Amino acid sequence: MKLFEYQAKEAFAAAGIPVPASRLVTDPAQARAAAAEIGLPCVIKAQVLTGGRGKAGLIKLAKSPDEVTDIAARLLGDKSRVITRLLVEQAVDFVREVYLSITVDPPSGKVVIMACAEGGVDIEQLAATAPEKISRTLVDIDQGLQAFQIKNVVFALGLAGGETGKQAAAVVRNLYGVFRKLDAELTEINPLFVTTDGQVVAGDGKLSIDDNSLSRQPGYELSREYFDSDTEFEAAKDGIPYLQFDGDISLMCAGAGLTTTVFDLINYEGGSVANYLEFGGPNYRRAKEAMELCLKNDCKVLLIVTFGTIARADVMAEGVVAAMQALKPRVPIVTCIRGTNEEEATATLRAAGLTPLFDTEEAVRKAVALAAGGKS
Amino acid sequence: MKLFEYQAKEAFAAAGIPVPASRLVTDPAQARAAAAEIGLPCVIKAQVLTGGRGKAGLIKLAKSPDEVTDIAARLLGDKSRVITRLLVEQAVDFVREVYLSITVDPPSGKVVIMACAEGGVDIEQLAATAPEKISRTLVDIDQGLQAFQIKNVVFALGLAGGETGKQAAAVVRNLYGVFRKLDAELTEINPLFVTTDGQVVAGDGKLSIDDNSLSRQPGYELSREYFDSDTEFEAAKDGIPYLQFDGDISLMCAGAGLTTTVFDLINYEGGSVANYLEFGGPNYRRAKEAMELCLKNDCKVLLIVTFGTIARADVMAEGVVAAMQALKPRVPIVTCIRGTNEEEATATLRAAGLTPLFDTEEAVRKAVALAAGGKS
Amino acid sequence: MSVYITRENKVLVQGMTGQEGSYWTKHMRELGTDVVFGVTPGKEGQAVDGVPVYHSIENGLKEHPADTAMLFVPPKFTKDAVFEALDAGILKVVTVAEGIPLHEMLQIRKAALACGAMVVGGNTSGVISAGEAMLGMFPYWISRVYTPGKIGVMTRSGSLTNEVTAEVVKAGFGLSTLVGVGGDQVPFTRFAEVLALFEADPATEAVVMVGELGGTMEEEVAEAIEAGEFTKPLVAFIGGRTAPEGKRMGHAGAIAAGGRGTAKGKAEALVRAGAGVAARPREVGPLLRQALGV
Amino acid sequence: MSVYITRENKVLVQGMTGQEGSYWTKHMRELGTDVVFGVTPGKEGQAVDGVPVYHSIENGLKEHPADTAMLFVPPKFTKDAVFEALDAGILKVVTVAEGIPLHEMLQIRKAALACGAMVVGGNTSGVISAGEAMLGMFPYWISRVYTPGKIGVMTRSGSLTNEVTAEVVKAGFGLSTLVGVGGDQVPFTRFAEVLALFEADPATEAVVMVGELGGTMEEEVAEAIEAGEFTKPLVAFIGGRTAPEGKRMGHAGAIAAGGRGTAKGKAEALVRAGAGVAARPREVGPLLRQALGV
Repeated sequence: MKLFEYQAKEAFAAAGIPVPASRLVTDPAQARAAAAEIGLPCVIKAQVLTGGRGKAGLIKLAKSPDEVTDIAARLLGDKSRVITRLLVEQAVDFVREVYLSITVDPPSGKVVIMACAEGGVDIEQLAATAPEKISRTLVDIDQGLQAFQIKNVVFALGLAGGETGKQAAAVVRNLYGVFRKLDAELTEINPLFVTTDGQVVAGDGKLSIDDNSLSRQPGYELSREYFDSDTEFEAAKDGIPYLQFDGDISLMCAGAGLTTTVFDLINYEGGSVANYLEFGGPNYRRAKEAMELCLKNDCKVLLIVTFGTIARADVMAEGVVAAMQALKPRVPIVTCIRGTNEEEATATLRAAGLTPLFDTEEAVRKAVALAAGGKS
Repeated sequence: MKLFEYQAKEAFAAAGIPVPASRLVTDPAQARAAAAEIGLPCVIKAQVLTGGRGKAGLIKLAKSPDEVTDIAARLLGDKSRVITRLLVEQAVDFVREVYLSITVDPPSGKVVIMACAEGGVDIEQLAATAPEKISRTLVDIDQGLQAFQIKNVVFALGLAGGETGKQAAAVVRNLYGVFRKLDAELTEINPLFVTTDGQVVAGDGKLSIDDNSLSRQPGYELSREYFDSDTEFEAAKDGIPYLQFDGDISLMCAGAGLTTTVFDLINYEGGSVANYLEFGGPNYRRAKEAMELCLKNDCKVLLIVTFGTIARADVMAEGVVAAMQALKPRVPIVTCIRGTNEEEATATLRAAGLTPLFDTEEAVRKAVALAAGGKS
Repeated sequence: MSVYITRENKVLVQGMTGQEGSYWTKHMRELGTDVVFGVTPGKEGQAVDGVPVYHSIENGLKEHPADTAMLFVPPKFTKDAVFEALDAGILKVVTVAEGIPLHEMLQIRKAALACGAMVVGGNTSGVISAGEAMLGMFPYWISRVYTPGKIGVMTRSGSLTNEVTAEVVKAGFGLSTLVGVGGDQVPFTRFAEVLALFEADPATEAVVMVGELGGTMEEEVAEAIEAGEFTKPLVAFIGGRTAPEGKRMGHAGAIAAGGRGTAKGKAEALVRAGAGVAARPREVGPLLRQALGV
Repeated sequence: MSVYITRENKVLVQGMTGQEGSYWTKHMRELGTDVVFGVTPGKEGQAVDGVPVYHSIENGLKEHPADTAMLFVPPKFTKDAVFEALDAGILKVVTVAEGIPLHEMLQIRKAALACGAMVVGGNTSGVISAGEAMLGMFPYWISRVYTPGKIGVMTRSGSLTNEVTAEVVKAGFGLSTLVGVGGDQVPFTRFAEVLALFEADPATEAVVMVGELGGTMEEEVAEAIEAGEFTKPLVAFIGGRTAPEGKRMGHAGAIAAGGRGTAKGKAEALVRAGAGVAARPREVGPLLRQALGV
């Protein structure tokens, strides 16, 4: 679960990591009041989960109260995306920006701290062109972060020595604490500012909590703001993996890998995907809920592909037929349901008037043709 | 640092391990009042650090107020040892006694939990005659105690299942917590009682804190009660390793292994040791403090044996001579000082009127002879 | 022949008395797996399909030597169960659990590396040596997919594996062993580690890898081939070539970000290393025939 | 020849700029030890006795390959320093620190076992290959003790080792290597592990073990001999045969309790295994001559 910047910074502050003074606001008047409290200039930051906010114009410096109101109104009124909250934050007078992040390193089974003396907006490019500039420190999660590792990270940040070095060491230690305590998948400070008077302050904050650990991380409830669309939010509440796209073919497939492959095949065949929905695994008895989600979008055809083993084909076919009868879909349905008890599944589908297919590519081509307006 | 039972039980209670109600008292009247509060029958336990208190008559059951007063008076008045504090404790109505302890396992670098379904006073004999009855669970100190290990320990205690099983599991978990939090060298509950109504209660408590970790374990100050003699207490405050015995030859040697060896050689030669004092390592410049301690006991001769490398022979010889001049020892001194700058050391000793020896056994024999009243 | 699981392995099953545990234990035994005991605390003395149950691995091992542990244990208890197995000296462990907390995944991977164990999973169907033995949840009775033969399969997926393996069978081949390393972000065993088993197995003539976007496992396989550590033909199918960056495609591990972990990058690395790379599942069979010259 | 430390080893010194560190670095180099760099955070760019100092092992290794770490670091920082060395892939580490917290001793021993490293110490003078190289704090100039030769010595003590080794030299022998495993409760390297080095070293003809009451290291040596893992003559001196139970005799590790860890029990186990056991230091020389038939 990706958190918003303001949530990351709340977690940072709670762990003793310095962050600029800020207020979370939802309208231009609040923004103006917040700026008056915090002082000008200030930075107004749209609280959205997409990256590259600076380049996208979602982070703006305001030097006067009127500018604050203007920028806030413009961001909150942005038609191209949903922005409901802004962070009004003290502008930091910095001399340097460095990069610090913590995530998992699957090959070693360790936590990896990445640090770079050159932080800021171009870190991804730096990672691609000069990866040797980013230090990687592997931390054994059972042994915990060692003093020598903190020391090495601070050297890699170029901040060793004096009060700045001590503060940087505390930030490293505390960010690791945040990572562990919140079962994070990723936490990042970019930029980590060094101010003109040698203080270290988190300029931005990323924090993503492991979905499998959410039950032991109270205080982070899913809400509409975390999703790009209403349907994605509903699917998430339902526990059904769902991604919204803007094409024609609605996927209702069982098995993540197979769904992803069907997604590819549709694109190869010149079709386009309306949504990615995976109703395998624990959800294979929930065809109705799945189909309901698929039909919420603007799709032209519903493509059902499964090759179930534990997720039994007969159960899924019965579910699909029952869902059709209940939901009366306005779009044609193409099925390619195989696996355990495939014969019973086939009979069920035929009895419901469908023409089951058994080859994934054939099913994909048929769905693409139907979406393009061709005959099935 | 070995703690008293009452301290161990305070630590247990703080960690959520059930202990019987008790009061620490220092005179018979307090004991009687405590028993009135707690209820009779109660157990009166001398707070001394020696093991086998039950067999030594230092733990007594009292059934009436007069009995409480009597027992308390008798224990506090014991001339054979120093008893200053008693624990007056609720008598536990138990159906079973089991054994649980936690210590270090040097070969594996792990913590070892020992558990036995047969607890009580004969555990050491059981360990010798039927070691297979005592289960050993090795815990990785970085990974921490795992749920399956708690389960296995509870099975080994014979307490699995029901409310008793849950309580036993909590005791195991919490005792491990005590061990880790207090940097323990050993912690032990023997007996761990199971009461008639299925509750689990710590009947006794042993807790020994690692000396090297005392600086981070506030609240445990050395006091006279922890030592068998005044001199041992003074030596400990001084940071000089010192053990009191009741023989004739006072050892003032450098190097723990060498001191232990000289101790053996004296016994082999029919002599007896007055004290074990090791003034090597960090103390090799402190001959005066060392000699002062040695002269406090009833020794007949002072034997100084060193084979120093980092602890320089010349420095130690000078220290010994200076100490002699300052303290004017009433007993003869035998020296066998060798190692780095031995020549200078020898010259220094000779100049002070001593007859330095260079062979440990020869020195030992001379000391034994002197102690026996023979000529040197 | 086969790798990882054979009829010679002595298997203990953790969580055997549960619904999934008892169901699949029966099927594992039907296929030939030698299940020697099960573990469920508090149920010592019971039996499942005639196999005795013990409170703990320690207790079971006192009467039945075992070398392999199969876990049917919920994700939140998986770390404890794996640790119990490793602590008892078991060096092969398969866990099918989906939803293991991420930090515990690291602890498991780390612990397995530290003691030289091969823990397969989580979020997998398990391992099957076709026609011989099985650990996990494979409907081995579907002959369209589980025909015995000489092709090793390693995969991050479930249904997609059936899709691809059906193509392998259609092309006239069968499977030696199929190892599902699982779809999680931290697979406890990585493709390159399975590859080493297939390299050493004389009965495996070629390997099919069913990969997808996210992580670096497929790149590690390309490196192993380039380093000469794997010398048999390998055909890969990599799902998610048209997946947008930053989207998690079903599996927890299936996400590409910052230009890393893309299916395209993986495919290119494998082609450079000389592997056959199928753009579609149905290309796997022909590529395999071509690679084996049949 | 010698074990553990030779002139070929490249040694880094942690805490080299401190008083002890700089003093003994000079002596180690005088004896022939190849000290390649030192580590003291914040002092990169300085030098001690001509040897460059770096902030971290990582930085030093970038310019100077090393395989061995010598620590002159206070006990409270020893765990961190050892972990830094192990993390950098150093597999030989010697620490002289006395007073390392007990639980951290466990962590160090465990970490060393996990990565196959041999950490010697703490509470030791170190390791010396007489006449060749040295790690620690040995006054190699005392020829009565440090004469080169063919006897391997391993010990838990300092001064007592001099006492015993002087007897070895008096009997006409010299030392190959002397390994001080230290007097702590958790020696990071155990006698039996040192024994394996001496067994493999063609230049070591016999071993003298200076043991004492407490722990099980001497019993493990007896077991290694009985198991045929050590085949050369071994002569042991065990201190503390007349020590009372329950008393800690100087060294943290020197305590016998509950009938276990007694010097007498150790001596008996060694005699049963066929080792020579000296009751007094001066018996060591004759026993050695007898065992070697000279």
